[in-house]
Amino acid sequence: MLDIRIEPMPFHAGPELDRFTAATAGAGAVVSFTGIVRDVAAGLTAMEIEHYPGMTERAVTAMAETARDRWGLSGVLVIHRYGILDAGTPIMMVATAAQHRAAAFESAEFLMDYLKSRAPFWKKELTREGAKWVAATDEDEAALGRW
Amino acid sequence: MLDIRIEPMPFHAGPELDRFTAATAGAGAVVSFTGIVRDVAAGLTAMEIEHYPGMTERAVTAMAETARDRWGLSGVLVIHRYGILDAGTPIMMVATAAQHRAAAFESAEFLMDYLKSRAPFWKKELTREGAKWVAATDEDEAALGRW
Amino acid sequence: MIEVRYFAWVRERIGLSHERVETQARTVADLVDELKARDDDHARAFADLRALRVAIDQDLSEFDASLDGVREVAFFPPMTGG
Amino acid sequence: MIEVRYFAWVRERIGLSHERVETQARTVADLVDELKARDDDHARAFADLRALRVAIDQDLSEFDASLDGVREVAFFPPMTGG
Repeated sequence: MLDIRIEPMPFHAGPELDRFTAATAGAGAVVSFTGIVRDVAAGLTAMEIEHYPGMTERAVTAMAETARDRWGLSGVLVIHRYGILDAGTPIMMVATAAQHRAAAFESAEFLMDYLKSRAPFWKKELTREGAKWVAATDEDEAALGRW
Repeated sequence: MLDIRIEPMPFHAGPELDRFTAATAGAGAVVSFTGIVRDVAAGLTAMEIEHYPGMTERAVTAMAETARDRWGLSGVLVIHRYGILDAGTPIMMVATAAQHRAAAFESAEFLMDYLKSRAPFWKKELTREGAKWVAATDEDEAALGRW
Repeated sequence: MIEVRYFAWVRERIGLSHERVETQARTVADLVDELKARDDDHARAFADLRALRVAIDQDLSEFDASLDGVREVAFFPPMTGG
Repeated sequence: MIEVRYFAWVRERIGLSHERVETQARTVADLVDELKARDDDHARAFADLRALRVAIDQDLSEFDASLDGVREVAFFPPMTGG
């Protein structure tokens, strides 16, 4: 079961987790990750996320299929928003369901590492002083080496 | 914020995740793990979990404090049930909240590894043929070596 | 007087969840020897100490630990939670 | 005719989100050279290729990749999703 959603609307992590868990009945382990807009920059008021329509869905679906096949997952959920996101609201969510905890944890981390650096999203911080594109970090690129 | 609950009642992972996320406002990354009673043995009808009242709370609280301090977490949630649990219902849940994803993932895995082998819980599979205590695995013990 | 507690198959094999024991044992191992002498159920439960874990006053401990000032000792198989 | 798309600060620097380009360029690098010649905004956006990534027909690719049969090329900074 793959559920991939690239959409602007806010979502609610709790009901999404419950729906995902129900849809992957039989799995013994479910891991979720939720990313939330933090007040990182002083005076951050919102985050703007640009994406590449079409390529985003292709790239994220390919990542989810790779994770499903490599870890034998019974389900993968990826929700990633775009547009203007208020501080404190969720940016994105990943969930994985597997027989055992190691597969669920590893595949969720794999998906996060790939989403960070290989899915066509770009973040811009909107502060009272102005807007600033978030730079990619060496750490995020290095994280891919693990897989 | 530490929320440690050792209790017999079923819980609902979704609302727990939402409550935890709201209580750790400011964190950028929330990871959750849910363990569910699988139909592992042929004809498994339920799982019985025995625990050591008093020691369980002490041990789990100590693990949560260690994780909070080591990874600078803004919150830790641990719910672990005991008693007779029906197949398909949740056994336990861990959630961690941190500034960044690596800390949230690692601390959740640390807590799971320690809960598996160092918290005084014992699982018994109840099948149509009878009851059988689940044996500890070398893998679970070896997992502690990572930390 | 020490409160001795048993869990999981140790409890089932001995047929007791806890018992109060009058003992002069200085270590957990000494206490185990006294318990084994009680009856066949105790002897069988403690036959292989490698299959057992021990907690002293609700902290995981070792079989060579001292019982000085200890109020509660628990015996059980390796834990399988999570 | 190739559809060229720009994202994030590349889009802002060039002032266009996409443009249709008539080109005989054989590789992405050749196409970049043609685009840089268009005006100062293009030249500035493509000044340091190490700061850019390229996708060909919506798959990540490299600057030395062939444009044979390609319909869409996109230029953007390193991704920062998740």
